[in-house]
Amino acid sequence: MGDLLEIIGGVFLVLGSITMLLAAIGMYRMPDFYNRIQVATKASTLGLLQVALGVGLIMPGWAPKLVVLFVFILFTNPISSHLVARAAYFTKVPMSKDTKIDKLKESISKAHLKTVKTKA
Amino acid sequence: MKNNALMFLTLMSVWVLLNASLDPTLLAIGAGVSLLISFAFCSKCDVISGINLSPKAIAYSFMFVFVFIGELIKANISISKRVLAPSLPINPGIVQVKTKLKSKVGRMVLANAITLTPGTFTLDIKGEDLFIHWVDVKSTDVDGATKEIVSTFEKYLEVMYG
Amino acid sequence: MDKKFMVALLVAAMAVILFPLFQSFEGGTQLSELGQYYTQNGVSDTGATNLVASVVVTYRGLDTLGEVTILFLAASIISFFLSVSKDDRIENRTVMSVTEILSTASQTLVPIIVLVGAYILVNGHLTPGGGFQGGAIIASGTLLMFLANPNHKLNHTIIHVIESTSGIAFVAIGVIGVLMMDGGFLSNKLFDLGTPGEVISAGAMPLINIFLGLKVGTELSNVLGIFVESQNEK
Amino acid sequence: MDQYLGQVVMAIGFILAILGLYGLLSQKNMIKMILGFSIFTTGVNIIMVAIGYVKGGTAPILDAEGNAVAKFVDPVPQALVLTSIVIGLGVTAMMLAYVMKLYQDKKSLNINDYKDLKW
Repeated sequence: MGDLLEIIGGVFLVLGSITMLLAAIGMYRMPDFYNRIQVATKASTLGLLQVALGVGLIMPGWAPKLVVLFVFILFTNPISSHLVARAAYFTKVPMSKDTKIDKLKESISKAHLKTVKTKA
Repeated sequence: MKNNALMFLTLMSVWVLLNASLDPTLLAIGAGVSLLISFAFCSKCDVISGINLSPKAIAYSFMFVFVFIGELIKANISISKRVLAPSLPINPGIVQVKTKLKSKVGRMVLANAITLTPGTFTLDIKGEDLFIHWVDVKSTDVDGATKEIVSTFEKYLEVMYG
Repeated sequence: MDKKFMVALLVAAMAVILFPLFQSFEGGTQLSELGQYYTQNGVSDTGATNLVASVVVTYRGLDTLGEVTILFLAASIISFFLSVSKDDRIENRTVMSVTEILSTASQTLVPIIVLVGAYILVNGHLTPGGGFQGGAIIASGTLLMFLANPNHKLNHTIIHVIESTSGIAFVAIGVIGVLMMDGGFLSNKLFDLGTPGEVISAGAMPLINIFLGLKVGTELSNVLGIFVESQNEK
Repeated sequence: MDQYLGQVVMAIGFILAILGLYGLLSQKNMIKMILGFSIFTTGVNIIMVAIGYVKGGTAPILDAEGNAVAKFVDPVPQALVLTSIVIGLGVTAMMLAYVMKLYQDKKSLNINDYKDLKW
C-alpha cells in the first residue's frame, strides 16, 4: 500500500516537472511578454499543484499543510501574474505584431490614475 | 463583528491545518494569535461575509471546483499543443467582456478562474468590464467574447455569491 | 583598453583563483568537531529539535544580538536618509489605481500571511523556521498591504512600541540569564527545558524567537513604510 | 548521486558568485548593480552551505519525537548563512535607499553620471 502511494506520488512529481518544462519552452517560444506570462501562469500553477499532490501522497503526514498550500497557490498565482501583466501594460511593454485587437487601449483614460492625499 | 468572527474562524482553521495537530496548547496559542490578527487587520473587511452558505450554493461550489480543475487541465493541454507546434499558432489580442456579478469576491474568483483557463488572461478589471488577453481571439465584439469566456463560470458564481 | 574586457579579465582571474578551492573540496564524510558537539549535545543542552535554531538562539545568541543590532542600524540609517521633512511634503500624489482584484484578495491574504508568520515563529524551535524567517514573512504581509493600498499609513507609534519592547525584552532575557542562573548571558535554562518536540519546551527559546520575530517583522515593515512615504517628497 | 551533491551545489554557488560579480562590475544601471550584488551574496551563501555538507546527511532537525537521525549535516554553517542573509538584506535595503536619494538628486540611475568623488 505504501509503495503504491509512493509510486503514484512519484508519477505526479514527474508530471508536474513536465508541465513546468513545457512552461519553460513556452517562455522561450512565445513572441511577447503577454503571451509568455499566459503560459507561465497556467503551467506553473498546475505544475505546482501536481508537485504538491505528489508530495502529499509520498508523505501523508504533510497533507494538511499541503491543503493550505493548494488554496494559497490557487489564489496568489493568478493574482500576482495579473498584477505583473497590468503593470507591464501600463508601462507600455510592447505587444507582438500579431496582436489583432486592443480594446483596453480605447478605454484607457484618466480613470486609472488616482490622486491621493499625502498628509499623515 | 460578524466579519471579525468569520475571519477568526478562517484563521483558526488555517492554523489547525498548518499545525496538523489538536494539541490544546497549540490550539490556545492559535486562538490568541487569530483573535489578535482578526481585530488588528480586519476592521472593515467584508470579503468572507459575501459568501452565500445556502445548500444550493455549497453544491454549486463543489461543481465549480470540478469544472475549474477540468478547465485548468484543459488549459495546460491546449497551451502545450500551441507551444510544441512548430508553427506556433497564436492569434493574440485584448478583448472586453462584461460580467453580471455584483459582489467583489465573485468578480475576484471569476478573474482568477479566467486567468487559469485556456488561452485567456485577465489584464485589467474596471467595474463590470474585464479586459482579457486572449491567445486565440475568436470574436472581437463584447457579447461574443463574453459568451465564449465568461459564461462557463458565471452561472456557478452567480449562485455562489448571488 | 575596453572596460568590458577589463571586467571580464578581472572576473576570469577571480574564477581562476577560486577554482582550486572548488577542486580541493571533497565533501566531508564527517562533521567538524564543533558540529559534532552541537549535533550530539544540542538536544540535551537546549531541548530544541531544530539544531540550527539552537545554534542561532542559544549557543551563538550573542551573535544574534549583534545581528539584530545591525538590522536596527540599517533601518535607522534608512529612515534618517529617506525621511521627508514637513516643508518638502507634497499635498497630493497621483498613483495608479489599484485593481479591484488585489484590494479584495488582500483583505483575506494579509491576515493569513501574518498567521503563517506567527506559525513559523511559534514553532521555530521544532521545525525549520525561527525568529528571522517569521519576521520576514510578517513584513511581507505589510508589503502586500502597501501594494493593495499605496496610501496606507502605518501606525508608527505602535510599530515603535512593539519594536523597542521586544528589543528590550530580548536583552532582558539575556541579563536575567546572567543574574539568576549560572548559564551566563542568554541562558536557555531560564525555564524548564521540557520534553523535546512539545511547543512549550526548550526553555527560553520560543520566547526569544517570538521577540526576535516581532522585532525583525516590525523593523522591516518600518523600512517598507519609509520607502513608500519617501515618494511624497517634492 | 549523493556522493557528488556537495560538489554540484558548490559549483552552482561559484557560478552564481562569478555571475553576480560580473553583473556588479559591468552594469551601468545602479539598480542592476544591486541585483548583481544580491546574486553574488546568494552565491557565497550557497558555497557556505555546501562546505557544511556531509555525505548522506540530512537537515539538522530532529523528528517530532526528538530522536536523532543517523547523520546530520553541519548546523554551524547554516546558522552562519542565516546571519549572512539577514545582514545581506539590511545592506541591500540601505543600498536601495542611497540609490533612491541619488535619483531624487540627479534624476539618473547611470553610475557614470556621478563623478563627484572621482579624481
